[in-house]
Amino acid sequence: MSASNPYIPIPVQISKIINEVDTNDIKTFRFTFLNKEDEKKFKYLPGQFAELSIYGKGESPIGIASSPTNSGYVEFTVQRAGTIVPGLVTSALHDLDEGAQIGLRGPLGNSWPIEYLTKKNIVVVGGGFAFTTLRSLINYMLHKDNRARFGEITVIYGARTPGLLLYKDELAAWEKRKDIKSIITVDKGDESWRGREGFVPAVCKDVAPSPKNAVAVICGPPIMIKFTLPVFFELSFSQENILTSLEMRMKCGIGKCGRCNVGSKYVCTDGPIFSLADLDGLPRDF
Amino acid sequence: MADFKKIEENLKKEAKRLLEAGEVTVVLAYSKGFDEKHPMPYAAKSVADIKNIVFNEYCNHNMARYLVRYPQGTKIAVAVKAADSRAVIQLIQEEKVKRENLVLLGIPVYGMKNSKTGEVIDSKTTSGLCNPVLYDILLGAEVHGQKIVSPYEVLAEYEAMDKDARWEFWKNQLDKCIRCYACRKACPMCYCDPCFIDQSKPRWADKAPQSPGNMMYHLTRFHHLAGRCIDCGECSRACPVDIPLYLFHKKVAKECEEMFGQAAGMKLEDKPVLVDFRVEDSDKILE
Amino acid sequence: MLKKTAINKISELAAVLMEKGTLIAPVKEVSGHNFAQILDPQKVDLDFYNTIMSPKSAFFPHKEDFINYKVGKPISEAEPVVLNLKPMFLFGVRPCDVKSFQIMDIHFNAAGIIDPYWRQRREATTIFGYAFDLSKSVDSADFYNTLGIYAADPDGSDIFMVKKDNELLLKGITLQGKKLLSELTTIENGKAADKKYFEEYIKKGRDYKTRFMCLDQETITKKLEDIFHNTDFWTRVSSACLSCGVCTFVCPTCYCFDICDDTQFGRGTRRRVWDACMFTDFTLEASGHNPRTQVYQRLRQKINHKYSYHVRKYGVISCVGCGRCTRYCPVSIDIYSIIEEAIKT
Amino acid sequence: MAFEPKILGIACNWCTYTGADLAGTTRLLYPQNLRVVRVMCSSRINPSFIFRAFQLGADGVFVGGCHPGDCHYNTGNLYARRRLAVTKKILEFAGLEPGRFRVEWISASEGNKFAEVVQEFTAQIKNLGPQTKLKIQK
Repeated sequence: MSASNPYIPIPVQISKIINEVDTNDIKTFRFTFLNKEDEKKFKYLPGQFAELSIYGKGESPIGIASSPTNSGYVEFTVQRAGTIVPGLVTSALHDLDEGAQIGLRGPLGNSWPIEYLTKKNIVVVGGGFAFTTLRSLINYMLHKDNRARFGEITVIYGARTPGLLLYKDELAAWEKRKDIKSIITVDKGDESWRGREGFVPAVCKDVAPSPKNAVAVICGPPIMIKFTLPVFFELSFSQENILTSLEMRMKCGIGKCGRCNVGSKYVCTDGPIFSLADLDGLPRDF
Repeated sequence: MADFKKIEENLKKEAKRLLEAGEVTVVLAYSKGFDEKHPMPYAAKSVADIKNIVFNEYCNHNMARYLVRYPQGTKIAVAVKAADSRAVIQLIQEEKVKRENLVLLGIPVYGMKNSKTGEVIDSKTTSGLCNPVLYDILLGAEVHGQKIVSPYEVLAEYEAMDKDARWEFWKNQLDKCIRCYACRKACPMCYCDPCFIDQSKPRWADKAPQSPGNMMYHLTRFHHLAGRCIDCGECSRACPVDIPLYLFHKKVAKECEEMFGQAAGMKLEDKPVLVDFRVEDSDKILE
Repeated sequence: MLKKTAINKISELAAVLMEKGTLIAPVKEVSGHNFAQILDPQKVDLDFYNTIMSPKSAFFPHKEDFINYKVGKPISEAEPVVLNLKPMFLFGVRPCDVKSFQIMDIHFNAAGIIDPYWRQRREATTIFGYAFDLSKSVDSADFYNTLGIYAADPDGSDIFMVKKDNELLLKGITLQGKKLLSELTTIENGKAADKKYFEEYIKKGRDYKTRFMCLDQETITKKLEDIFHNTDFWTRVSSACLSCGVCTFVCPTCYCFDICDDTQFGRGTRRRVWDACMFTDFTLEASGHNPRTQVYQRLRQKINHKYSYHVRKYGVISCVGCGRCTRYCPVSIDIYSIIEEAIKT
Repeated sequence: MAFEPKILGIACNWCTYTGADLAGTTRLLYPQNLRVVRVMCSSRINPSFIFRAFQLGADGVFVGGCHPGDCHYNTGNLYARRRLAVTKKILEFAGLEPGRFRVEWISASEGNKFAEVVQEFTAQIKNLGPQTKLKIQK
């Protein structure tokens, strides 16, 4: 039945848990599929998300953090939610150990428009915890089979403190590569921090990526987005060439339950990726 | 029947005066709905709005419900019938609104009707009161000599029931509930955010409308309104499936009045009975 | 094909249908009529204006179980709920409500991913539409004429029923309906006079007037888009709104739902439950962010969803003018008046 | 098999729970039907706890607190007294047998009283039989 029923999750197993940050509330979970045919069907592109499902707790929509080029597993980076509303699923997930089984429903939503990005220079701007699907995109583009399809890749990634940067090993690896320009910044460094300090919008201004044949992919907390967009407008990026990922409360993930709409678009099926030009036609209701 | 036309005129007159003088920023009253029998709660914010104000025998809504929607400090004039004025007093006791920010336009009235059934509701709700308990301006002559129905008279039938029959009665009634939460939203005393039933930790009841969850929701709600329900009956009138919630609230109100010697929303200086105590409270109440 | 039966013998027809499958028909409850699964054929009662709750629950029940699971057991032991439907007969649906199924079909049964539960139920069901009683006065809340629906429209029904004095005329509309009607051998065939009555009744249905305004789909959609940011307007029309869920729960075209896990004694069920865009926590995210905290935002969402977003997404207004939301609103908020006012703004 | 009721006891940390301890250390016998949950004060008890207990299958609910005037927090049990009185009335009007819910003040030195009350209450619940009204059917 699960093959035809979009509400029934497929079983996956936690094969690895990586503690990402020094506050211990963000972990990356690597899942392997219990059934081989499920793995074959789970074809996704960077930017898509899936519903992590724990019976008795509920479901939670999380962006896929691994790249489709990583075969055999899929990764999600999850923050333990719950300062205001207790995040039942995310806390339960954080309490699980390697080897535990959970449900997975997906892949859902649209992806970063790979076709559109092909042959373009890509400027990836990320802030804090929202870096997950961007990491998926970067790893996808950096894969040896894909790298040639894209132009220059610039990554500007910031977090509040060095301890809060995600995927530290990968960040270090990118620094060493020649085919990606990676700029990592923190709001406030500590004694061991040798990198940049400063807010993401200021760093963007400083780096001033050229809008020529370029697309900016921006993901981060609302306040970062608010101050970063003007920078890119100033650099004369057009609305079509600024992409972002939206967040809304979701339940079904397949455009049926009716809660994640922004105007006539459902974030779960028409999004979560929108260009600013798409959003311009929609009411400001998010 | 009360002189509804006269009250409406006075209501408009006072609303106009208050808004013109800038004494209040909003007047909470009633306006015409889609037909005669269905007036709506209305917030008049300017003199131009005043022409829309109406008052007739179907204006049952408890306007005190809307007070907590405005930011603290907003100067509000509110039209209050007997039960509504008690709700205002109760809200003042609970420090949700301040007396000095309110102008109470008292409406002495009897013969109000339920727009769904057309029946006169005096005997069922409004505690047998016709005149507002607290007001600044009275919009009509005080009602005297009306046959006073004891507020708790309707309960006798249910109190006399055998406990098993009463259980059956409430189970059948509460099983009808579709969990639209109109009762709590219509209630002037239900202002918690979030409501206990919406909490996910702890989760008190299923979200689906099923017997146990419905029971949990309603029993707890009856409890939360103990000594606070002012018997306006809005919960029952708001209910799309006509659950007589007012009966249970009345019973709890009656018990509270008997045990603690104080009815809800009658005096400004009172404290709600469940956030208060007397050392000399008798242990008998627990028997 | 046209058949007929005496209204006081409706229980016999009900009994036949119950033998063939599941019968869902209006029954009288304390507070009014409602659709319910019939267990006792005597309970079917056609003496109603319209039901309190819409018949959508026949296809989209208030709670729909997805999976039964046990806490702490491997996920592979969870059992998806299988519907195993018998043929269903949805009896006595008013034309405006019949129309609502077509609108809901687009959402659940045609666009994007198909909802398996809706589809299975819908495919198993034969709909018996039932014309409004033209001799009775129309309820002041109704406005289905505005949405192009008339009191005796057989469109969308498999079998359409019309009341003729003390008789009920049944006509097969679709192939499925005609086939079923031919199988109902216990009721007699209609005469020529009945046929004429039936045809005339349907024509006369056009003169049975509810509230009406000239509503152009494109105009209202555009208008609502234009006044989206007119906070004054939305605050004004929502000033009475209590933000309860009555309007959405009684509505035949509201389909928003929540998915929740109910666990009891180590066993649980994941199910979907109706939800309402009027509830404060409808869009509350786990991060604490809520894009619609104000009452006016939620009422705006509801009205825009029905009259604007739905048109943009599916090309049709998601409202049939049955008047339930207006009738059962505790504070008599009238969606018709709001649309009327929006056009004038 | 004889009916063995499940009884939830909610006891305040300072008096009744200590009283129960005393009953235990002085080897007083009382029925094992009582399952005790300790709270810091009888006023900690949310009435929903009691409704929930009945829903989850308790045949009786017993609440124990300090004697009025002896509350560790001065006034907690005075609030609790009013609140629990209302709870009792609500259960009663809903149609539940009134004998299924009981509140007693038992001090830390009243091990005897604790044992007696539990014996008495258990016998009473046995008399009333299983609680089926609020209990959620599996």
